[in-house]
Amino acid sequence: MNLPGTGIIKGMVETARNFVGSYHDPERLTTIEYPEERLTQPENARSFPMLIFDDDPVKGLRCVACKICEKECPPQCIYIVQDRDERGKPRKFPRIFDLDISVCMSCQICVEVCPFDSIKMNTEFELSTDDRFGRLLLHRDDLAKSNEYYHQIHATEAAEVDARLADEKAKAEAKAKPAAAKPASPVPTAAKAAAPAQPAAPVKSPAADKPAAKPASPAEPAAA
Amino acid sequence: MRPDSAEPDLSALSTGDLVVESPAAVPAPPPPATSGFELTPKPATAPDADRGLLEVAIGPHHPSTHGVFRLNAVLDGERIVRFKPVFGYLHRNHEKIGENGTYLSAMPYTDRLDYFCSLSNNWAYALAVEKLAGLAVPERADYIRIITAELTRIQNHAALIGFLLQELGAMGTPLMYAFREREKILDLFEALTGARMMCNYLRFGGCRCDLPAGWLEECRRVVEGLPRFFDEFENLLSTNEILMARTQGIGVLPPELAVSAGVTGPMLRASGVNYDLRKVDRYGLYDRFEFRVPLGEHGDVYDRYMVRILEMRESAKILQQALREVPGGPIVDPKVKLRNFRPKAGEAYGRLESPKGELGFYLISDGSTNPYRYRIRPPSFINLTILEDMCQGLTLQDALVILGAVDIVMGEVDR
Amino acid sequence: METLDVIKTRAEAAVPGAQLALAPNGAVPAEASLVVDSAHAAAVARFLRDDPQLQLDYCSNVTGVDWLEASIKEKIKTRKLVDGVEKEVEETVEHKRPGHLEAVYHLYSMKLKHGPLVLRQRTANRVDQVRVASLTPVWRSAEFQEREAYDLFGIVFDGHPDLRRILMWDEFQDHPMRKDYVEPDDYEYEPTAHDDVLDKARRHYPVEEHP
Amino acid sequence: MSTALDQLFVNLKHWVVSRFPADWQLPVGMLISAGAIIVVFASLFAITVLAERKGLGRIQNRPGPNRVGPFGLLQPLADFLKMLTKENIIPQAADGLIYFLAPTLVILPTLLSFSVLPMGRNMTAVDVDAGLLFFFAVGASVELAVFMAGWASRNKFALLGAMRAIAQMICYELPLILSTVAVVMVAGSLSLSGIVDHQAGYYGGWLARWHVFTPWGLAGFLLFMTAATAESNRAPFDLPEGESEIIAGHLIEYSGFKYALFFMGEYFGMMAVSGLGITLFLGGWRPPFAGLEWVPTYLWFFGKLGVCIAVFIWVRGTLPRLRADQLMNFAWKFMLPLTLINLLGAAAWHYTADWSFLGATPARWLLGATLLGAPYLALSRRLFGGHGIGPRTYRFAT
Repeated sequence: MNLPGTGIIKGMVETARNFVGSYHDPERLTTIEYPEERLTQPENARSFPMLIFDDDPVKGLRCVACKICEKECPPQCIYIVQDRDERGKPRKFPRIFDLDISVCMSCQICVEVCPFDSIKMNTEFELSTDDRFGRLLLHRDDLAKSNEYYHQIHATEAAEVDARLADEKAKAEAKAKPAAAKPASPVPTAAKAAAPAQPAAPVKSPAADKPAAKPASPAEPAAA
Repeated sequence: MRPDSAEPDLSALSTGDLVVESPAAVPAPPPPATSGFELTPKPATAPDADRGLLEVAIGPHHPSTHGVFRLNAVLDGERIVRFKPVFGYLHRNHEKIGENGTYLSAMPYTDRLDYFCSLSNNWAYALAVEKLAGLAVPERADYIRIITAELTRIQNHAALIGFLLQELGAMGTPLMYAFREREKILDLFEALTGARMMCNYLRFGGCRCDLPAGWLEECRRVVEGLPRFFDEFENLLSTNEILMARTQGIGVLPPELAVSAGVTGPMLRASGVNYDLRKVDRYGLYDRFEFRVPLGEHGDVYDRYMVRILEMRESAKILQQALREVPGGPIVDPKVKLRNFRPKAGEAYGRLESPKGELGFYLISDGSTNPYRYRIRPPSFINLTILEDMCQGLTLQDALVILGAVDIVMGEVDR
Repeated sequence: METLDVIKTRAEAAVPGAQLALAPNGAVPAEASLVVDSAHAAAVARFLRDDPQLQLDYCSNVTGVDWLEASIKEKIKTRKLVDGVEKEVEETVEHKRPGHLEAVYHLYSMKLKHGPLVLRQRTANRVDQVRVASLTPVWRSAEFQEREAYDLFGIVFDGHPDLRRILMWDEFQDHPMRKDYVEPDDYEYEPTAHDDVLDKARRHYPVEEHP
Repeated sequence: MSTALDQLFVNLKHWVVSRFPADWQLPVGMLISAGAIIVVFASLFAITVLAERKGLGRIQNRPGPNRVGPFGLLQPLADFLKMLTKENIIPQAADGLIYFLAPTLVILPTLLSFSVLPMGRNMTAVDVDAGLLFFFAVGASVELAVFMAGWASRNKFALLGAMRAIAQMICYELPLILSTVAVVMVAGSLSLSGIVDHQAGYYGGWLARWHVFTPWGLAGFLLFMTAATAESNRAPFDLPEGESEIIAGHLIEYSGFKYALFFMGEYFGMMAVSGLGITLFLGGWRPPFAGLEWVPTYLWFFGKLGVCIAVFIWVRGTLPRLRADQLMNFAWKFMLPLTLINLLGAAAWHYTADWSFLGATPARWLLGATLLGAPYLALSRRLFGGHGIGPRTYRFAT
C-alpha cells in the first residue's frame, strides 16, 4: 500500500475543493432557496388530477360521469355521483365529483383511462393545509380548471388533446351530416398526424396555436 | 377474520386480554389459532440475562435502520451474540392490494416498493406481465427502459454509498454529494415521467409516454458529468484509511452461503459469484451493449462498496452507448389494451436485475382482469436472510455497517 | 436445462418413492412445474440441487398460493384432454378439486445459469392439514420466505428452524393472504368520499360524527 | 499605540480593580477574569456552532443556515432560544440527582482549564506554575461527567456510549500528555506562560521559533491534535455519541438546556485543547513572522484558535468514524509508541542545537525526519498491513 495517510489527505483535498467550489460553481451548490427561488416545473410534472372545462366551469365540464376513472383508480380516491334531471333520468354530468388528494397517489391512471380527455393532472403542489376535509377533499368545483389553464401548464399535451378532440368532432359531424362532407377548417388533416399515440415531436397544429379552439362539447363524441 | 367465525371479536386482538388469560402458567401456551396450528414459541431470552448479556432493540426508530425496522441484538459488551431482524412495521400487504386490483392498478404500487428505484420496479412488473401475456416491446421502448433503469441504478448506488458512509459516521458529506448527482437524475425522471420518485412510467408492452423534446440531450449532458462525480467520490472515499479499516474483512459472506441464501445483486457479486441477470437472462436489449460485471473477491463490506462504485461506472458506459443510438418508432405495443387487460390463465415469473438484486414478480392469472396471485420477490428482504450470520462475533458498529451495505429499503422489505 | 419430463423420471429414480407430477401452465411461456409430495420434498430438492446436470443451487422465490375449493368448478385448467385418438378436444370437464394451499419454489442454477424449475408442494386441504416440508435446510434463501408463506398463508413448514410470523405481529390470528380473508374491522377508517368506507367507519365509531 | 491596544483589556481590568478597596481587589479581579472567560468563550461557542454549520454545509455543497438574520448570523440566538424553551425531560427510571449534575459538571472543568491559558501578553487569568498539570488534571474530570450522564440515564444506548467514552478518553489521555512532555522537556517549564516565552524569537530573523517549526514539534503537534480530537470526542473519534449506532450515546436522554450544556461542553473542550495546542506548539499569542508584532497579541491567539477550529470542522466534514477496538489499537499501538519516540526526537533536536557546520539545519531536519518517519511507516504498516487492509484491484466478468 502507498504511504499511510494519503487516502485521508486526498479526501480532505476533495472536501476543500467542494468547500471552495460551493462559493463560485453553480454545479456544486445546487440548492434552490425555495419560497424565493423556484424551479420551473417540467411540462410533464404532475401533482393531482383536475377536471377540464371549456367555457363554463359547470356546464362546460367535459366529464360525463362515466365512472371509468372511479373504477380504475388504484387507491380508490374518486367518488362520482351522476346527475339526474327532474324526472330522474341520468344526465351525462357529475353531480358529485369528489377526489380525496390525501388518498390519491398521483399515478395518472385516471388520466390515461379517461376516454373524454376530461381529467388531467394539475401541477400545483403547494397544497398543505390543516383542514383535512375542507382542503384535501376536493369537490367538483375545486377540481374544475379551464382548458386555458391546462394549456398553460401542459402546452404540448393540451395542444394534442385539442387537436384530437377537434378531429373527433369533425368526424362526428361528418357522420351526422354525410351530405356536407367537407369540414370547414383544415384542422382534421393536421390533427390526424397528431392523433396516434406517438407524439414523437411536438406537433404544431393550427389548433395548438389558438388555445381555446372550442372543441366539441364533451358528451358528443360518445353519443356519436 | 373468516366470515364463518361470526362477529369479529375485537377484544381477542388486543394484547391486554392475553395477559389476563395467561396467569402464572410457566410456559404460556401459544394462543390457539383459528386454523388449528400453533405459533412456534419464541426462543427464550432468560439465559441471556444470567450470562450478563445486554439485549438492545435497535429500532424501530433508529437512524441506521433505513425506516422502521427493528433488530433485536443481544450484546456481550459490544460484541454481537444474536442479531434478529424484526420486520413488518411497514407491512401493508402489497400483494393483497395487487390481487384486489387490476393488472394495471398494481403498477403505481410497484413504485412504492423500493421507492429509490421505481423505474426498475416498473420494469420488473411489466416484464412479468409481458411474459405472462406474451407481449412484445418496441425497440424504442426497450431503449428507454434501459436508459431509465441504468439511471436508476446509478442514483440508487450513489445514494446507498452515501447512506453507508453515514453509517460509518461521515457526517453526511458523501451522502450530500450523492444526492447532488441524484438530483440531476431525478430531474430527468421528472421531465420524462412527471414525478421524481413515484414514476409509474412503464406500461405493459412499452412506456406511457414518449421522451419530451430535448430530454435526450439533457440526459447526455448528465451522463457526461457522471465520471467526474465518480472520480470525486472515489478520491474522497476509496482509499480512505479509516473507511478501509472499517470495511475490509467485515461482514464476510462466502460465495457458497451467498448462493444458498439467495443473495443477489451487488452483494452476491461482491462475494465473487458471477451472476448478473442482465447477462444471464439478457432481458430487454442488454446483449446489445458492452459492459462488464465487477466481481469482488473477499465478500466483505469494502467489496460491496467497490462493486457498487464499479457498477455505476459500467452503467454510465451502457448509458453512453444507449444514448448514442436511441431508435425511433412507437413506444408502446398498440394492441395492448389499457383497460380490461386479461391475460390467459397460467403463471409466469419475471425477474430482472434491480439495483438491489433480483427483483422478481410471480403472477398467476385465472383469466380475469385481476391477478389471482401477485407475488413479489423482494431482493433486499431475501438479502437480509444471512444478516445474523455476517454479524456474528463482530461489534455493534460493524453490524450496522453490514446492514447498511446490504442495501435495504423498508418499502420493499415489508411490502 | 433438461425437459421437465426427463427431470421427473430421473428424480423418481434417484429418490425412491417420490411421487412427482407435472402441473401444466397455460400462460404464454408455458413453464410447467413439478409437483412433489411433502414426504419426499426435501430429498427431491437435494437431488435437484446436487445433481451435476441440474445444479439448481439457487432458490430464487418461495411463495404460497391459496386455491379455493369453490373457484375450481368453472375452471378449465385441465381442458386439454387427450382422447383415444390423439386429438385436441376442447372439453370443459367439471371435476372438483379440493381447496388446498401450495408452496411454490422457483429454482435456478447460478453455476450453469439455467432455470427456472418450478417446484410445488401441495397441502391436503386449507384447514387442518396444512403441513408441507420445509426446504430451508436445502436452500437457506427459503428461510424468510417460508416464514412469510407461513405468516400470510398459514402453510406450516415442517423442519423449518425458526417458524414464526414475520410480517404480521406475533399475536395476529389469521392469514391475510388467503382468498377468504376478511379484514377485521379494527383499524381507524380514514373517512373518504366513499360511502362504504364511511359506513364502515360509522359502524366502528358509532358515536363520533363523520362529515 | 500598539502596546496600548495590546494591553487594552489588561489595563481595563486593572483600572476597574483599582476602584475597589484593597481587600476586595483579589476576588474582584478573579470575578472579572472568570466573567470575561465565560462571556468570551460562550460567544465564541455561538460563533463556532454557526461556523461549523455553515462550513459543513459548504463542504457538503449546501448553503448552511441562512434564514435567521442576515446570512443566518442570528442562528445561534435562535438555537439558544429553542434549547431554552424545549421541554426538559427526565426519564422516570433515571437517577435524578446524577442526571442533573452531569451537564453542569461537564462545563465546569473546561471553563476552569481556560483560566490557565495565556490568551495574550499578560492575559492569563491564573498564571499557575504547573499550569499544564492543572489543565490535564481538570480536563480529566470531564470523563466523570460523561460517565455520570451515561449511567444516570438508565438507557442501554447511554450506557454503551458512556463505556465507550470512558475507554476512549482514558486511552487517549496518555498520548495526549506524552506528546506534551516533549515540549516540557525542551522548554524546561510546566508553566504555560513559560512555554510561550520559550518560543520567543525568530529563526533567521523572520520565522518565529515556534515548536511546530521543528521536526519533533510538528510530529508532536499532529499527535497532540489527534489525541485532542479523540479527547474532545470530535469526528472521526466521536464514538461515544456515534449517532448511527448508539444514537447519541450518553446524550440520548438529555433534552433542552441540559443537552445544550453538553453540547457547549464539547465545544469548550475543543477550544481548550486547541488553546493548549496553540500554547505548546504554535507559539501561544506570538506572531508567526517578524514584523507582525503590532497586531494585538490576543488577536493572534484567537486567530490561531479559529484556524484550529476550522481544521476540526474540516476533518469532521470529511472522515468517517473509527471502530471502538480500532480506536484503542490506534491509541496504544500507534500513538503511544510515536509519542515516546517523539521524546527521542525532541532530545535529538535539543542536543544538536550547537551543530554549526554548513547544512547543519537540513541535517538536523533529516535526522528528525528519519527518527520519526521510519517508526511512523513501520507502525502504520503494522496497523493496516497486519490486517490485510489496503487498496484492492477488482476483476470483471464480461
